[in-house]
Amino acid sequence: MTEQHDPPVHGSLAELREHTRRLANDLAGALRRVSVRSGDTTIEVEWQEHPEPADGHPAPVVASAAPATVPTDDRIMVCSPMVGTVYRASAPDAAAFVDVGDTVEIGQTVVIVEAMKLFNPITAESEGVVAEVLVENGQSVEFGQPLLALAATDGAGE
Amino acid sequence: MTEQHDPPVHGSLAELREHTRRLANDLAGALRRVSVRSGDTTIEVEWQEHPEPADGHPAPVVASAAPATVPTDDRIMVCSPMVGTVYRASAPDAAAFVDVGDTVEIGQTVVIVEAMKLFNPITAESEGVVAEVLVENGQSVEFGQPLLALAATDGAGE
Amino acid sequence: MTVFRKVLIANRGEIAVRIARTCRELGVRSVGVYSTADRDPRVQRHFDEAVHIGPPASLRSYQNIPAVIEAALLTGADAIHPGYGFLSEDPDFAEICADNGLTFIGPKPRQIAVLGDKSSARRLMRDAGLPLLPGSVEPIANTAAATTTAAAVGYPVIIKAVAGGGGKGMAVVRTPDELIPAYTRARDTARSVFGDDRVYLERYLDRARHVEVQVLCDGHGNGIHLGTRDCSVQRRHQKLIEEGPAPALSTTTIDTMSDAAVRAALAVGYTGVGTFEFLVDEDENHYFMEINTRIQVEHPVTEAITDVDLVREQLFVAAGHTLGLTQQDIQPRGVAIECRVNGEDPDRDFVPTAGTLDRFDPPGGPFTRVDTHAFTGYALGPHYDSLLAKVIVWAPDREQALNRMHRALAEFDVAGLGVATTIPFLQRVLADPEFRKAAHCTALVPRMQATKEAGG
Amino acid sequence: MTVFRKVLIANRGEIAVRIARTCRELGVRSVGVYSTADRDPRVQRHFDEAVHIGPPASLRSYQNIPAVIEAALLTGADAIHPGYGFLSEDPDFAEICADNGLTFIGPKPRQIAVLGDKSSARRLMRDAGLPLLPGSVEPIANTAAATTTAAAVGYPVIIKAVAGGGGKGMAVVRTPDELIPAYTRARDTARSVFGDDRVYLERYLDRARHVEVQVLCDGHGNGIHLGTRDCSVQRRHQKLIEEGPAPALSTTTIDTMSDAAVRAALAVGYTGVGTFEFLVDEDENHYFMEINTRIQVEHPVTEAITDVDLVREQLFVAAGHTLGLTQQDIQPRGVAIECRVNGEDPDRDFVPTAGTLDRFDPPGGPFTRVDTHAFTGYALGPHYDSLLAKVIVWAPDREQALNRMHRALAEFDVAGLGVATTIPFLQRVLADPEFRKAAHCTALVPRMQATKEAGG
Repeated sequence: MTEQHDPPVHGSLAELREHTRRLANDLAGALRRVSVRSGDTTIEVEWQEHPEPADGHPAPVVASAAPATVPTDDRIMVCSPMVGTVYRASAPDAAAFVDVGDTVEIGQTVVIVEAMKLFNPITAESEGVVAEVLVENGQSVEFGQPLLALAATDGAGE
Repeated sequence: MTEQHDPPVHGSLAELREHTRRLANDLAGALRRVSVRSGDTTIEVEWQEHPEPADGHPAPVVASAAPATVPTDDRIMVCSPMVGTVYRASAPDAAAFVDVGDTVEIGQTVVIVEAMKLFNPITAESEGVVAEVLVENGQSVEFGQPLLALAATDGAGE
Repeated sequence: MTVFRKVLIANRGEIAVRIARTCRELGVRSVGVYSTADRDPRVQRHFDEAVHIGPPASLRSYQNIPAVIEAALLTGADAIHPGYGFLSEDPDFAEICADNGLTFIGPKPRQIAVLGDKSSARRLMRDAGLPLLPGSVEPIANTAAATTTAAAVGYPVIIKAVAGGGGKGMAVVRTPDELIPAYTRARDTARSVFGDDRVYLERYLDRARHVEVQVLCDGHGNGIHLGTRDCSVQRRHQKLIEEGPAPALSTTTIDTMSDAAVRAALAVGYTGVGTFEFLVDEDENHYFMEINTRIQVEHPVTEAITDVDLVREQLFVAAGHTLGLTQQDIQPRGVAIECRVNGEDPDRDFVPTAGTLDRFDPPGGPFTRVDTHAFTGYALGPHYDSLLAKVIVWAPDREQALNRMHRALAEFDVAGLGVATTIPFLQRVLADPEFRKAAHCTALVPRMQATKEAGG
Repeated sequence: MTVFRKVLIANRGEIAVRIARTCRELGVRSVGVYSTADRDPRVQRHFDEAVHIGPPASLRSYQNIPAVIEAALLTGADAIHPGYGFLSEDPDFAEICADNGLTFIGPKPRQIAVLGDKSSARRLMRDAGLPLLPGSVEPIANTAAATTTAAAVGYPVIIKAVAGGGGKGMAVVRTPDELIPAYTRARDTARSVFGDDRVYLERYLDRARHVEVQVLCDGHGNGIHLGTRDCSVQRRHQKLIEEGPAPALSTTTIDTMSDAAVRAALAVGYTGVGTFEFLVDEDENHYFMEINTRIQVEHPVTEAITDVDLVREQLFVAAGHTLGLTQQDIQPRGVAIECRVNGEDPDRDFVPTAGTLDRFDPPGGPFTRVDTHAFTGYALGPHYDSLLAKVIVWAPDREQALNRMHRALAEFDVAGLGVATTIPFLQRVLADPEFRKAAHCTALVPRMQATKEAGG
């Protein structure tokens, strides 16, 4: 903070920049604009109007219920409605309910989540093509955890 | 950070920056814009519209020393450099050192502040006309408390 | 002395943080659970891991047994601490924990069931020698029985739901002509609220103190008490201020109640921490009311006067250890007071408020403890009870403790758009002459509110 | 029992808040003073009124006697509490207080003067029966005397300034050929730093603990001790962690030191709180070092194990009351530990850091106390010492206390651009095997720093 630790600055633009930096850091309060001119050299800085809180924590989100289907960008996430264990097939040796590239329809079972020995079929709430499978067979999932990403089929977005 | 540790500033830009910093930090209240120009060197600073934290506390200002003279708007404040008791005259039956409308010169005693039985003459550091007397005879004052407001005389601003 | 490897805390708010603290001090890993409403990571920082178990509605998250059990199993927890409220007094939950190989940190399911049922609890405790208020031990079967019993015990009487709690389903009857309508209404209410229309009837005390005894029993037949607490400062059966030991009672009364509580707990084979609630009248007659089979909100009062970490003791006892403390080790010193700082507006009949806390600077300094999950930037939401922080102070005597609490609340800075707290009301209670001389009873807060409304 | 009407607190930071708390609890009005650097009104909220006394430089504000005295007179204070540091051990200030009709809360000016001078303090304490390290009681007049004395006490020896403190002006000499240059340098340093070139010389102990005894005396010839504290965890004579009672010492040693300290205090007519510092070697021989004639940073350790509010006792004794406590009342229980959380960067040789605290969430919960003047949004500046907060925990035994402190520091969330704290280093000390078994001495921190630099 003390002046004597500041490095020496030379040259008109570098000097101007260094002076601008020091000045901005020395001033209290939220700055909006700083302009420094010396001869025909000018530096202008403007800050955004509403800075984010400095701690970087996101504002808490108060969601009202568990979305089973969450659109993200152009992909639709199928999320787990409960804590449990995911099974991608109806039996250890059976084929997976769905795989990448499959087209799913509304109401179609995409995985099973087991909780307290109950097997709960998780069904798609929109139609689409499986773009990514985000869980492995036997994996634990939390409430709200994404299971599959679907890409909208033509017209599914309408 | 205290005045006595600050290195002397030389050269027009460094000097201007240092004056800008001191000025901004010395001023009370939330600033909106400060502009300082000397010859072809200019510094301008603007603050954001709502610099106060939400709780209403002003951002702490790191002032570098006790300003004995603080300009506010177009008035110049003469402030107390110590905790003590103000006397406006040299004796109970004497005339006040200055009154509203009087013109004061640099170095002229405007009040006395008594601390620990020592009578300290407080002198004007700029010339001007007494616009307002902000303390009463015998009043207690804190460090930095405004005593008088001076209006700049013609040419005093240059 | 090993306890558990990993404990899941099936709760939220200050009590979840409280339990996590003791876990960390014991080297036990903690698993927090949270609903979508509580997903701020700053709340989760007290836990070693945390599982998102459901949406804000507590029935689908904190009271959702499958979600809690699954979270425990998936994280490899070996025990579940239920805190207070939510699943803490649910015998089915305790049973399901056991079925899944998880230790429920609390009494056995059977004890929770029989002691949670007020009718069976009263019978058991009467048989164990605790004095009951004059009234019916068994449910009142019909209006004729109601009339006979009320006449025998004498008016005023109070009708209570066997399955009740928190003041719901209670009715005070002052004259015989009010009895039958009140009885009928009480059964109707009990049926709709608790799904159980059994009610009982007992003498109503107009000027009574709420005094409770903290007990602690292991699974090996050892039990002690940890002194008394007075919780008479209540608003609609919600405690606002608690203190220990109970003031203005003779040592004889305190000792009699405390010893009787331990004897009764041991007689029914109770394990863990438990609270025996009594009503005490102006002549220091005391009457057993009910047992809380879990850690209480106000447990720090007891911790401050006895030097015992009650959550630590809970964990050890639940892990099967023999009590390390004897009755001789418990020598309560001084006076402790707890104030509950709720996010409620005392000027608008204690309506819960919500908003983000722009400032949250809790008190500190000598002999001052704060238990809270909040912090500057915390979003107080509308989903759960509004307890924001508990402030607990200790001092050598009651007057110093009251002055210390006044100081602590005065420096507690909570501010946020739309947020109000109970602090101003708590300060009014602390300044009340009747409260200061410990001459108050459960009628204190209603009297203060009436005074305020009357323009006081 | 009346104390004062209004007390001016001639200090800043956590100790000013600490003193204001006890004032408020006693119904004594408090006057804070602040420099321009401390003018944030949120710091001032703990005081009933506050006076702006000067610019940031402490010589012109907190150490500015006229400003402090004037502030007391103008606000109508009847006493001044000096806290620690600043004017607290300045006999002139104590004298000027008296001259202006203000009670200085501390010993008499004469006591401060003779006990602050290490030479006269050593002579007085030797006469009062306290053991001194082999060495010179009187200042060493010349190089010949230095050589003779060093040879007599045996190497290594340490040269200290009579007017010294805080580790300044000390030099350890291990061999005779280093003696004369070190002696000359020490006198030069002492002259330039303290304006007093007197030095003395004593045996240097390589493996010593720093153990101190807290005493409390009234103005009527009554005095007690309040147990011991170990402050061996030091970096360049700055204490980082303190605990009480001093661990790994026999009861005999503790009792001998404590009783001797009280006897010596009474022998010199001491009044108020005072701390007798000793060095204790591996054979539990103990040697008197110096007396601190003021409240100590680490006083909460003693408060936690004795239940005594030391600032309250200071006020009562300063107001002329007879001690309300007898030695019999002091029965230290359990173990208390204090960690000093400084705004310093342990990775950059503890350089002080500065910046605004975007987050400041202190720990809480069972048996945990925090003393701090900081809060979220506080601007930590470069002007004063960097103590941000003191965390004090209590537990029935040392292991639990260490675990509790580890937990408390783990949950202490301090963040701000450019701000670092000593928390990570404190956690390293808490985990150090030597420290955990209380086998450490004042060489602990230098050893840990050397280990770290060696790539450990």
